[in-house]
Amino acid sequence: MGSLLNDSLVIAPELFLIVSAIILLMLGSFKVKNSAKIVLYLSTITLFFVSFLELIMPWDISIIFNESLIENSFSRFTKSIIFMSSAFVIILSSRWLIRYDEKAFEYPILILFSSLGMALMVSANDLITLYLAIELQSLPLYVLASFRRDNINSGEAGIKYFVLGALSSSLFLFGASLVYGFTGSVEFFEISKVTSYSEVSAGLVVGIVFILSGLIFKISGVPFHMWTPDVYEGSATPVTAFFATAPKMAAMCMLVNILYGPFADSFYSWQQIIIFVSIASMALGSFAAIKQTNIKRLLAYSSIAHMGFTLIALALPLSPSNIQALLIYMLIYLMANLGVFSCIMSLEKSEGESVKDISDLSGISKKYPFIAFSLSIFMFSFAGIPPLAGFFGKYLIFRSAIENGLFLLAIFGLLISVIGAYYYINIVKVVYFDESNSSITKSSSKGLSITNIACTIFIIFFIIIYTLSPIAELARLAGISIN
Amino acid sequence: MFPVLLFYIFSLAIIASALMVIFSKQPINSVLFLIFSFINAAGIFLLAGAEFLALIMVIVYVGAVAVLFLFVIMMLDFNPDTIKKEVGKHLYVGLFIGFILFLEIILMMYSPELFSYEYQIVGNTVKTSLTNTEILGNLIYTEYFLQFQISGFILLVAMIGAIVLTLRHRDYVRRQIVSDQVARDPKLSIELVDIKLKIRK
Amino acid sequence: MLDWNLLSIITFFPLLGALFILVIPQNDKEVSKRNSRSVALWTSLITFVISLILLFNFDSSSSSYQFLERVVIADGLMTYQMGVDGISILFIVLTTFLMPFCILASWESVKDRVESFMIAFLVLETLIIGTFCALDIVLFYLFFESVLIPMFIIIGVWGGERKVYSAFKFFLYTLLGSVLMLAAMIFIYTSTGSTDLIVISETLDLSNSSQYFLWLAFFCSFAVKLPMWPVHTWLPDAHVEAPTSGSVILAAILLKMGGYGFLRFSLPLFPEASHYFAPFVFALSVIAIIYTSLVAYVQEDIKKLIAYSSVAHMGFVTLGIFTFTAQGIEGAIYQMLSHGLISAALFICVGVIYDRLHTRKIADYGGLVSIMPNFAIFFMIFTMANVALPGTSGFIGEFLTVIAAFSVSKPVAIFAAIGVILSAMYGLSLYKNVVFGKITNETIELLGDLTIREKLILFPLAALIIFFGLFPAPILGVISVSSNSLVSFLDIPSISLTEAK
Amino acid sequence: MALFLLVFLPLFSSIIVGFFGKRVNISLVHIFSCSLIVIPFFIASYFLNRSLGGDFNIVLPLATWLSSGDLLVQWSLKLDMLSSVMLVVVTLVSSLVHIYSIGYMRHDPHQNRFFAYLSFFTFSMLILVTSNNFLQLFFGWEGVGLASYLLIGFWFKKKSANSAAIKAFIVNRVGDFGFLIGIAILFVSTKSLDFDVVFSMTKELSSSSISLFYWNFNTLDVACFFLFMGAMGKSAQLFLHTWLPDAMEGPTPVSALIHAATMVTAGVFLIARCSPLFEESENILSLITIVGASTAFFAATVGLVQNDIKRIVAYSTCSQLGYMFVALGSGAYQIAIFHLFTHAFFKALLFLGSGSVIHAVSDEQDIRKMGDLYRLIPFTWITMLIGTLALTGFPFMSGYFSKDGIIESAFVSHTSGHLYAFYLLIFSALLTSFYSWRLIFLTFHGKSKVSKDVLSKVHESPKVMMIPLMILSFCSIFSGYIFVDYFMSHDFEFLWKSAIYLSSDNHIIEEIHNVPLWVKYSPLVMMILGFVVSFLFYIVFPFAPGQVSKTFNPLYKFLLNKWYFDEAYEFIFVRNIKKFGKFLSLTGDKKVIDGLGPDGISFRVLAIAKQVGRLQTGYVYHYAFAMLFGLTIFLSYFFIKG
Amino acid sequence: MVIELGHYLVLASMLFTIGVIGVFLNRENVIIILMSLELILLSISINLVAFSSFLNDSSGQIFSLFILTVAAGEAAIGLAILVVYFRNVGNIEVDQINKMSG
Repeated sequence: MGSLLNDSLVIAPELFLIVSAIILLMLGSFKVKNSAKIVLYLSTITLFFVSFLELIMPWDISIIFNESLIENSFSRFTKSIIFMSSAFVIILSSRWLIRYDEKAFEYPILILFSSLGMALMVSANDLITLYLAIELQSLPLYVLASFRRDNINSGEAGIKYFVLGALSSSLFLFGASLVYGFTGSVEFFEISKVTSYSEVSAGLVVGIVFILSGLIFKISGVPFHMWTPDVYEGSATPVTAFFATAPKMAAMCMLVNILYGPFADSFYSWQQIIIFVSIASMALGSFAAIKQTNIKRLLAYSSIAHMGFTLIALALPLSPSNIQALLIYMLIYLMANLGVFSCIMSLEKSEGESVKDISDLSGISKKYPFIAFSLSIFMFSFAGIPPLAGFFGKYLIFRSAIENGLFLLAIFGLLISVIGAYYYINIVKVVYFDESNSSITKSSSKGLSITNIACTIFIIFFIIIYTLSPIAELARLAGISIN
Repeated sequence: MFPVLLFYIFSLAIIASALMVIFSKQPINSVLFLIFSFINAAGIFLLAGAEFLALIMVIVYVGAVAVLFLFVIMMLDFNPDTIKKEVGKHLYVGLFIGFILFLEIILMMYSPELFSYEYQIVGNTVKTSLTNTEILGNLIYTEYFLQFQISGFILLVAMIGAIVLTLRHRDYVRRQIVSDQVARDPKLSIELVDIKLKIRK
Repeated sequence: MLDWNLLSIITFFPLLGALFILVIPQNDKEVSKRNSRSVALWTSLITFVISLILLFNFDSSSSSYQFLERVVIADGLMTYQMGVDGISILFIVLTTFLMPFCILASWESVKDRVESFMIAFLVLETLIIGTFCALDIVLFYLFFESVLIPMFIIIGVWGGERKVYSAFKFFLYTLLGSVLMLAAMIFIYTSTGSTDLIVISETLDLSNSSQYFLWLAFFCSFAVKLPMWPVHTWLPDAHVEAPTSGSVILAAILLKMGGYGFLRFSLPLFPEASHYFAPFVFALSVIAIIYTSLVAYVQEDIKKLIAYSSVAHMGFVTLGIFTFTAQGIEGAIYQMLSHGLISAALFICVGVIYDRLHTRKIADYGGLVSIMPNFAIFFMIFTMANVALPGTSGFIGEFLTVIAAFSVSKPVAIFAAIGVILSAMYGLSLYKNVVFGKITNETIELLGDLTIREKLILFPLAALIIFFGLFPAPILGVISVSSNSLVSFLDIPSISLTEAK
Repeated sequence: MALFLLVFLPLFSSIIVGFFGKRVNISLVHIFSCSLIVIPFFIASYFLNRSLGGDFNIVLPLATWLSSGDLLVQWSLKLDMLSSVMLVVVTLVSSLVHIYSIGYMRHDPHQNRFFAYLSFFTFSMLILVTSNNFLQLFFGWEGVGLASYLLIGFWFKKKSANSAAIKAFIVNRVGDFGFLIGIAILFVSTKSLDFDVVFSMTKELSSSSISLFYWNFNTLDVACFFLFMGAMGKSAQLFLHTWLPDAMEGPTPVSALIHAATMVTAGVFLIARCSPLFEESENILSLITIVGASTAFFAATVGLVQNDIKRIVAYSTCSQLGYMFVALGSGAYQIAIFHLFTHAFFKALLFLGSGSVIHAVSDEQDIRKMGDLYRLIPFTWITMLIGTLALTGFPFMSGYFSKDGIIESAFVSHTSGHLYAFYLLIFSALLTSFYSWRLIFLTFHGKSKVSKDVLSKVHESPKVMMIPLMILSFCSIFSGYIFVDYFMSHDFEFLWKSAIYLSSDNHIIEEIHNVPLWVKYSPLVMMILGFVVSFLFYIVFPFAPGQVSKTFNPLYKFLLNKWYFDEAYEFIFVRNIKKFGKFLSLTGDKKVIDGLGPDGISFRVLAIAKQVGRLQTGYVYHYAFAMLFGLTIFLSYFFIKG
Repeated sequence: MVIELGHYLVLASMLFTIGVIGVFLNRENVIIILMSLELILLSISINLVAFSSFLNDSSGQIFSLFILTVAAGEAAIGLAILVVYFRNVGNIEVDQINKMSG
């Protein structure tokens, strides 16, 4: 049992998270006065603390729980980012949540559990753990999607998300069963051993295709993206903010883990799929977003397109710099998304209703110059205009692609990013050029403002931050630690 | 010979009832067919030597999940007759794609490696003297300890989720508050009012 | 030479001013407007002074980069490498010189969101100067492309009726051009392992076919920016809708970034490809000169006319650059600088009358000379400079490029020289219709002549245009060493009489 | 220093008057600007005197203008025989026009602007004639073009004046285009633009060839051709002449100064200046001869039927310029310059005289509405008469010497086409005489057709206008007689050695003294014939012109419409350029480039976006289907790939 | 004659296909979709068990066991969402779930 203790120490941050989630659940259930608020704050603190813990934990590789989990600098780094963005999402949600239902203490708890699932996804080292982690992450998301119980759209979002999510899990499972059958093991090390000394069998390829289909659903890559716009639109805005951030990061890292882990030797089998999904996602995300009037739908398509860009880095042979590019791109994407959502949530229609349509934002630059400014900055960053962070993300990604000789993919991505720029700057246009819509008021809280400012600074001064802070180094280490 | 026969019987029953699940008009029937297919699947599991799973299958699926389905169908008072069935051309496209998918899975899986094992099912499952249940039990509490815990959390989350979504205190539903009832004062409860009647001419 | 980081100072000083405006308390609307205007003006003036210091410390007898600064940043992502040579320094001075005028030109015409406007302008200045200083491809791209943001905002917020269309066209068109350049830059990085231009120019060794592709990728960006025919259509729209000072910056400086790009990147990095594609560029340039002149001739909108004439003038720039001769390159640079002054002046002139009459239709004007004689004089000088009358700076550039073109390809030069006739056609008919003729619009009679502020803007420009038309030596002296070294690097034997035999 | 002052005083005057003239008393402006022109005239006279006294050459370098690569151009002033003659002509006529304008423009509110323009013009012209290299010449060349543009359009409210100004500038620019190309050819071939260097390389030029549009030409011929094209534009030679008559929309002093005496002769000056080049290029010389003769003939025929007093004089100018070009083409450069010299005086006289007439009859310019004015404005009548006599070549008047010299030189020249020129010129002399006298008769004699109220206001011009007329009359009468030897005598040919180059086999100056008698007297006969016909037509039989014009109606129409040049240009160029521009703007830019480019792409993108949006039906089964469809596609890919 | 692995796999594949078809061919009510999902999970379990016994390796069965557990939780959540939706809309027709599209 000594080894169990050792193993537990390695995942101390997750254990801390579990323990506090349970304590907070109790706290909420016992209906102390203002329990919901307390849970909210404590869970934020917990997440930040856990995020910090991940950073200070030893970063050397450790394989624990009978090779069920693997901890290395990659998982540490990404988990830290995941926890942090979850924490930010809770900060963003707090105002909305307390207004919506003072007693809804379950909301942060669900986020905590979901984050736990994500953490496990990132460090899962066998198919069973991975499956369970995915489910642990997804189930709270299904619930959160339909969290606004009296809202039709929310319910619809929940149903769609659930049905399609369950279907995707099934696909993953079917693939997992085939992989198990054709390699004889569910453990990643065993699988990669089998694939490294024998030819990739057809059955294994089918398995990989199924698994990939299930996982690409999580990052909403085309053609498994269909849930995204509807779920984004239907869910409450803070929930959408959550969907757009941490789960995407977790799913992407999980893809990295699984593709470069057990399936590293079948690279040439899955590369084609990733390239296809990448191209299709970039194209569809960019095109479909153009006609959107709902801001959350637009962000949904935008995230589809961004996942397409990120997948470019995944379509390349494993190298630390590619992984670094991917991580940095995701980090920038997360920050910009958080920023955008903080902007949107700082505004509301006069009836206490949250901002829905893009046209609701018209002319806010006159009344709320800072929100308008930061929103525009995020949009320009999404569009990849220098000197904002988004440009560097794209630059790194495309540099990796070109270094590996995928010229056409890179050029396609660059060209499609111009189309994407169209709808991003369209928002800038609405914000800055259009006549002001007087019914919009500000409903900012401290948390929202802080998040907004933090994200804005990060996006504008990314190159300085990147130079001075250890982010680059951490991402590089993370890249190296993948095999 | 006998197991093979059984296998075919079970399989046929599963397939048939599965088809009925998705094509029957009444959800109730669907659930019942679902239960039937689960039971047959349990038989298949038995043939494959997974006794524990076969029993759990019956207990969990039939005893819990299917009952839950039934419960919800009863609770949600909807009339299936009003639902128009309009499948039309989509049916054939859908079936075609489904068929292609099926064919591809089958054809791809029939790769040489798979059949090089040449195992017979019966009698090969257990090497040690331990029963199937014992093996699984050992594994779950040792090797798969972590996964076991995670699945616990999943159930916890499912519980929280179900409660969050469905438990609600509606204002228009009156609840009994005993202390309030006890503290009632008749003087404050009843007011006497004189009513003047006016008769119209 | 001064040993502090003069280039960084000059680049980021305007940004400092922008920050300063940001922190000005905005309690009183009017006061804060006034404050932000004067802060912007002073910032730009000081920047100009710094740029003069830079110019005086510049050693024009050396063709190497001067005032070098180098910091490797962001984990080798790029290097912060700044430096100037004879080609770039004058663009910096031009930028810093024109900025105060832009701010003065928008002194009264911009009434709405003055603070943001000034901030946008100062940011723009930083980015433009950065573009001309950057000696690292990524850094260059960073500055080059960032310019889109403030410019987009300037056109979109303070622009005319069709501002949205124009702003989008401008933004997306230039972005589309640039992304291909980005791909090419990345490719260069992957093949040399460095983004440092100096290192690259030493180590870049490409096969001809890859040179061709890279050259085309760079060309896409610069051709759109310059703009060359047929990717010029964003320019008239952007010009027409932009506010006066936006048009000034756009025409006077932003366009030059394309020509500068050719000189800084396309030629030195891909000499073979440049030679290979020179006929293609010539063809486009000649088409630009003739085609856009004809189009300009039939425009009914003053700004559009001037915008099209800019395209035609930029045709001379590309023509000159791709002759690979000293006269051609110097002429092209001279043409860019002088067009910077002339188009700035013309747009300011248009702004002057637009502020009074709020229309850009040529037909709405007429007979201004009797009401605004001073304006008429200035406008005449600028029109004549635009027509490239000898004695104005416009002539020098065109003359040098035509001569250079003639030494390379005679038909090209002859067709380009037809531009001389056409520019007179549109230039003079514009002048006639606006300044001469009967007063068709009664409101014109109520207009006042130039205010002191306007005179203060126009006089230096006119003086410089004439001065540099008569004595181009100060400019050519700065340019010549660098351009000569570029020419000798490109190493094309100039066609002389002896060879013609 | 004197040379410097000579050139730059007018500029100074122009700037001062232009910027500060509004603020001071107008008479101060008059005195200031006139005196700053008169002083240069005296300096110029001094220089001419020196030049006539012997070989007098100065090159005064001022500053470097342009230095780029191997191109080096200096600002410098050159003085030799050619330029000193030109200086005198320019400054004299300019001074007189300045003075005349004081009276003529008395009532104009923008006088200071006018004087500024005039002075600026003078400056440009001086720069032009004193330049020592092609580029500076081009500078002056364009400067006078600009001044001409400004002055023609001086009455800016007149639409026709504006159009005329633009026409003048643009037609000139067509010539300038050629000039520029010529300069480019010379520079590319000789690596210099200085006259001396370029001229010293004539041999190399004539022995090299240049390829244009896949044709090989002799470099010298091509260079000369393009230079001549420039000269054609400035000097209103056939095909590029259309601007000159229209330029009469400007104030009359302007016509006298620019469009008679100085600017239009710049082309003549250019070719004379480039004589070392042209002299070696026989093809171009004959081209010049032919074009010149055709111009002379054409303009004379058109002059026959014009009714606008100034237009008649303008066509006459055009015609006389043709004469000068014939002289140039024949190789008799001095004679061309001589005609330029005399023509400047009598043509300025005619213009200023007609200005005086116009002034007298309340700005009426149609000679059909005049008549019998000699009684009312006798002084003007006399000056006009002198001008006419000089123009038609009345013996011993100035025109007599120079014009006869040209006709003779055309006869003796060796360039091909010289006889064509000779006969045309002889015939043109007849026409010249006819239309000149027609002008006099219709204006001053016959029945008065002036309306009553105008008639009552007819008056002689003020003194300030009369004095220039007197001086010009004097010059018109005597300049020929006095200067003929310097220009046409073999004895003084040495004066021109450094300015004009004559090839070794060019002995035209000697040869013209040995022409047959009939050649010598034919111009005179023609002149008398013209006078007689004119007298018959307009004094004896006043109905005859109408009869003739009816009889030869098509011809009359043809002439009246100036051979339909304007119409043809309008039809061929102006309208088509506009149409083409519109086409390029609307179809080319909007439809094709924008339509295929940004607008088209964005339209496509939006259409695609709409289609893509329709994929998102909102039905969960479609979503599921999409997922499985994607999965099936992936599987099929591997299935097919194997 | 023996039961070969192929038998199981074909059975599972057929079941899987039926389940999948049930998901996207269903226009009637959502509950059927949920049941179809259960069928798919069943097919996976069959796969795993079959492989497990052929490979003589228990992890397949363990996997199947966990799937069973999760499926129960999943069903609970799914039905809860369904109930929420039904309370708002009043029916659970698949055709009607398209308030959001584009």
